[in-house]
Amino acid sequence: MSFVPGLGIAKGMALTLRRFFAPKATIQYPETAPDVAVRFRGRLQLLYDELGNLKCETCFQCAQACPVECIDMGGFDTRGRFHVHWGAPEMYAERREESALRRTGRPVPDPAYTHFDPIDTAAVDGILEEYDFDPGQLPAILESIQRVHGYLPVAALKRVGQVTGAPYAPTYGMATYYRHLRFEKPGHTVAVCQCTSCLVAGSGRIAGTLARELGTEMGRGSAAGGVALEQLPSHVPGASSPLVTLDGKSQPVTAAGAAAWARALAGKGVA
Amino acid sequence: MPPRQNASRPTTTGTRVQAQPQPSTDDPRIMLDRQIGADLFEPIPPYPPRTEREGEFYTLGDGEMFLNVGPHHPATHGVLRLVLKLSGEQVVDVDPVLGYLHRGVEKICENSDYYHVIDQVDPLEYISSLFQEWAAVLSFEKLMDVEVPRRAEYIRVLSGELLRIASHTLYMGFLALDLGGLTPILYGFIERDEIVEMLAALTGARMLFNYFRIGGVNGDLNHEFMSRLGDWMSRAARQTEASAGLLNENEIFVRRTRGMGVLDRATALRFGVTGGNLRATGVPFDVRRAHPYSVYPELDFSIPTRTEGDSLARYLIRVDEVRESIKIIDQCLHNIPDGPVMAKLPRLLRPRPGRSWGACEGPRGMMGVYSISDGSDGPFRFRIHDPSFVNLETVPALLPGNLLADTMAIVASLDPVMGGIDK
Amino acid sequence: MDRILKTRLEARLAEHLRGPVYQRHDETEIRIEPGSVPEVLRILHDAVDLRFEILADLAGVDTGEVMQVVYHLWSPMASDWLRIIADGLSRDDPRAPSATFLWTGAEWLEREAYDMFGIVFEGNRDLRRIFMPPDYTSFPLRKDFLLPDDSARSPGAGVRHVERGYGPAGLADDPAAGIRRAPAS
Amino acid sequence: MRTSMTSVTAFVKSLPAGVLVRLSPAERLALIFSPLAIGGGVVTVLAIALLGPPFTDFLGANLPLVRFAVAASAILLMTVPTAFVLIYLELKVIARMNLRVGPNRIGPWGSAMSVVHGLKVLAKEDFAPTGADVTIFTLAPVVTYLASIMTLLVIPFAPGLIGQDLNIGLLYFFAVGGLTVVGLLMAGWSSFNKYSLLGGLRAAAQIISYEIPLTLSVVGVILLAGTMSTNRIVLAQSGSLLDWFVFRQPLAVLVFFIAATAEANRTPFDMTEADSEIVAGFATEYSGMRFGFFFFAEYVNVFIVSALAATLFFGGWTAPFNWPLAYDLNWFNPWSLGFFGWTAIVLAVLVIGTEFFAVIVRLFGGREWSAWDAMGLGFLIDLVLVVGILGLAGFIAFDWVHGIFWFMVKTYAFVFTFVWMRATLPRVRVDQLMGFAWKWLLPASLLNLFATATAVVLLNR
Repeated sequence: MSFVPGLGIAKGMALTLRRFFAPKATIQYPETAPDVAVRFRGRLQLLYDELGNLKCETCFQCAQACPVECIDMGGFDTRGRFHVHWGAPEMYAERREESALRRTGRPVPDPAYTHFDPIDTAAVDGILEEYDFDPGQLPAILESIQRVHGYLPVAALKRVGQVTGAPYAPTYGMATYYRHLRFEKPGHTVAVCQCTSCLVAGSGRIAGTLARELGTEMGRGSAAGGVALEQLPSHVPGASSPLVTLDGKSQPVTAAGAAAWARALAGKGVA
Repeated sequence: MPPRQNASRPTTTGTRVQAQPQPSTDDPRIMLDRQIGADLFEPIPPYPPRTEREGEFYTLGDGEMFLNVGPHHPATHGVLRLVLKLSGEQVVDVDPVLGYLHRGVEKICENSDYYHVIDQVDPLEYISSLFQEWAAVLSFEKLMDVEVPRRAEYIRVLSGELLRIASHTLYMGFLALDLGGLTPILYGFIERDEIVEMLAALTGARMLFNYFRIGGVNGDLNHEFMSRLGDWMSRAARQTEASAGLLNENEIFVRRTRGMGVLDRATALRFGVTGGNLRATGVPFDVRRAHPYSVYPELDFSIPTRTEGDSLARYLIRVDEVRESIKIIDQCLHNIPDGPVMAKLPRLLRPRPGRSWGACEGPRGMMGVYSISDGSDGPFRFRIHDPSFVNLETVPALLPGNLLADTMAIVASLDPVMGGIDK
Repeated sequence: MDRILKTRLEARLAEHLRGPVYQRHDETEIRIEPGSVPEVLRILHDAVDLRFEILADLAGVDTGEVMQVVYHLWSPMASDWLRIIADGLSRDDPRAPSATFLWTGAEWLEREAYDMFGIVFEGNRDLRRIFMPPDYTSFPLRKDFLLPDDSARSPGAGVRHVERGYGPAGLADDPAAGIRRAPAS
Repeated sequence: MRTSMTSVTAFVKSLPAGVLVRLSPAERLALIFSPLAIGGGVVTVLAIALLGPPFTDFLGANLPLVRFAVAASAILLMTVPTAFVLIYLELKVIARMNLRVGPNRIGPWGSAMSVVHGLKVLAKEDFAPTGADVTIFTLAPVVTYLASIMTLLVIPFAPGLIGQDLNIGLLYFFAVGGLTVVGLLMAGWSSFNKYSLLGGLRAAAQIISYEIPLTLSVVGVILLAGTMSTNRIVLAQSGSLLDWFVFRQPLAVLVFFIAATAEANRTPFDMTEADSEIVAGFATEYSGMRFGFFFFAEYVNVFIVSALAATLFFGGWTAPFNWPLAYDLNWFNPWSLGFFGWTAIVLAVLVIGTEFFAVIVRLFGGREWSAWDAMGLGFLIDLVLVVGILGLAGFIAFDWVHGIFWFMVKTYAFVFTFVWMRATLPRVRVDQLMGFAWKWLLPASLLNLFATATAVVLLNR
């Protein structure tokens, strides 16, 4: 405070008068785009690649990392296998509520399991016991489960998460990472070659007929135990055209007999 | 808890209205309805006093009245509610009522794992969230014996001091706003916006940064941040001085803050006040010097103190601290070493059972975190000590005797942030 | 780690310590009986070679078996944070002496510990709930707290009482239904 | 209204089917409303013919009354646009001082913002809180508004342009202006809200305290001018710049300005509506147009005290220097041109001017201007030019035009200062405010009065 009364006020008035003529700080939003930093992560969005395909692989990492658990996911994974779901109810059931319950020693209700096919968890429990409930041993645990069941049932993965405390998302991610681990009961795969010579021999019509008869689509993953229809990546050297394989073995299928063959395949009860 | 009969309107002076027994009902909701209807126009709680102090407060003396300020008063900071007992315009007593923003963050943190705790504590001190992260991270690092790379420590100091300046400029603006000045708050926001945009280039967010990690920080310095920082540094000192000049010498401002809400040294220590509010009373307690952490021992800066302990001193301490912070940022930019910004850590953190206390100096005082590990992947107990909570506690001691007009000015000079207070 | 502090503490507080002085990083920890809290705090605050003048924090802890009250102190004479754990409060009726006689600021911290854990601090003049509503019945940070059960016990659950209290005009006062008309102005 | 709508509907129904469908919307509108317009015109003409002579006789017999009624209506109507301008000015000036842009979306440079504010206030729900004294609650804004605008009656805007040249003009001003506080007190008391009550009481205390230095500071001017008529005070200052009372009464100007700030409840003395302390003071419980009245009254008050300051100390409508170019336009009789002459002039000025500027725009503007755009712009330029020339001619020729000009310049300089202070200063406290009034302003104004009286006695007599 100066000795001259009112000097401070006068200085302030002078400052505001100077600022009256100074350039303004306002950003006029729709006309001027805001200068958003490259790292800014304030916007949640799904990215598309240059071909217009969704880049999201349904890996759950974002849903798992979300602190307020607001991300709710569903869809097919990249291998087109089955509809998976990660949302608030499961999140609460698996991580928040249960961990709270576990610490109190109360029984844990598990409504999260109802929409998965239940399995007999005795075998899974035995395996986990064997590995000392250690989430560090997950690859070995998953292999053992697959050895027992022939595939990895979702309920078994949930059980693993529930007992060891390993979150579902990394467990699932690990299971999708290794090619030898699978989520479906081993079924039958019919593959149709689409090379030039086979197309000339009618493999296009064969593929259409098979898709219609088997009730599936080209490239679409099969339901558990069903028949999957795929495209052979390349023609097997030395095989005749048109080339159709069943579980890797070539079959004598012609364009005319494809429907009958497909009905026979279904009738044999391989499904 | 017998419900009370409908009190007469308006303010009843004299003794408390005696509770009339009502026919009891089994439904507690109906009971609550009755109680709430009883004193709709008075902030008197509809139940008998729980403690002696509450009973004493809610009994009106001669010529006194209650005034309920908040939780949606235009000048309360956040959702603070103050029940004032007034005699004319003079405050006789005050009862702060908290909890309107209580979210149970401690409980949420106890049910999260260590990685998640960091972004759960962000919205506590929403004006300076990096410091709350810092306290949590300090505590966890001690719990897990993690060595933090020096570059990461420098980046933490750099971003922290930037945010301290942003917080202080906002404080000056809000203090002026509560005294009726319209302009300083906008200058403060302009200043803060530059810093916050800068931090957005570094951390990816403008307010809830979620930037510090156990064992380092999430992401190294980048060109965008550095260029913005360079622009800002070239005019920071001049700009802050100019904006502060609007208030520092203003006779009206000085007359309204000098001698207001005086907190003397002994009282401040007894209340456990920390930060600028304590340094304004003459105690040079600053965690950065009193209990050094990070790379602060290597940096050259001073701890400004004043002895008056009034609102003006608290304000001027902040002005000085802004200058010191600019000095620290300058040194950080010159001394920052190369190297990694994250320590090598496993994906799943399971520290051994133990306890640790981490504290850092936020813009409002000492931010503390006490965490207990039971060997699992999340803290067993996570205790947050917020400086605003203790600073606000002095309000019942500071306000009595002052006028209603000064109530908000004194509260604003203590700089409470309700997000941190209510947890 | 401050070795000198350890020897001083052992010398001054020998008869109160419930275990060895534990030191790790920049923290020194002692355990005492809840009953000896006032005496220990007074010694720590007043002794010329200790001078723990700032109460950094006061926290309640529920370990699942017992309750604790944890104090953190700071002194210009020591380079460590001092942690005092008043251990062994019963979970059924946790009671501890208040620290407000020394630090007025402990009042709200104790109110918070009471609100969250139900620890009763004897000597605190204003021990009421601070965050939770006054009609709340349980203590949320206890380990036996479970959200759906306990919040359902709150009388306010699911009722917008203000609307309910003032029903449409013309309805007679009916205490049984909880409907009351607006008070006459 | 209902009957007219019914007749319109009947008329529409009587039209042959399919007529309306083929017409454009504007044509439909014209078709529907032209009979109404014709009918209305006939009725009006008949009414004028029959009722006109007795009416004009009555008016001619009561000329002072008519003059008063017209002036009062004009003042009443003037307050609303004045308040709009002031509100816009405040929004814009404070924004610029805050390094913001301010309103810029509605109208050119956001100038219609305050109009929209007014419409919003009209559209809002208007309610009285439970427990309020509804009669007084409703009456309070009216009292405040009327009390403040009634003072405009004695403000001389220009030579001859004054509502009523009372010989006790200043006394009237302060007496009626003091009634504002009654409205504020009524509002504060009747709202049944403690904040309102505090605001009302603060208003009463503050305004009554500042009335005294305000009035006393003006007494010096009355002594110098020897009259209380505002018009004659202005006349006493006519002449050169040095005849203004600001140079003879510098202390009084300071006291008057500070007291007027408090009187108009402006920052730094806006105790009555201190939002950080008592929410909105007496206006806390008001909404809708009742709040709008308070709002308008506040801004009209600012205009009034500015106008009074300009009138009393800064020469009112007199120019700061003798106007060198003033000349007489009496040689020119506008009626001599006749109807066709005027039409020709207007057409020539508008059409030729528009074409002229359009050609210039096309020549210098380049290819991006289409012919119609250039015509539009040319018309605008032409219009601005014509209005400017006419205004300048009026300014030179008619004393009331340049009287208004100088009066408004001076008044708005004060208005700008008030807004500027609001943008800069924090609020003083209640007790400091009262202390300042009684300990500093009152002695200062008394000293000024004493010195002036002594000087008048010594120098003149």
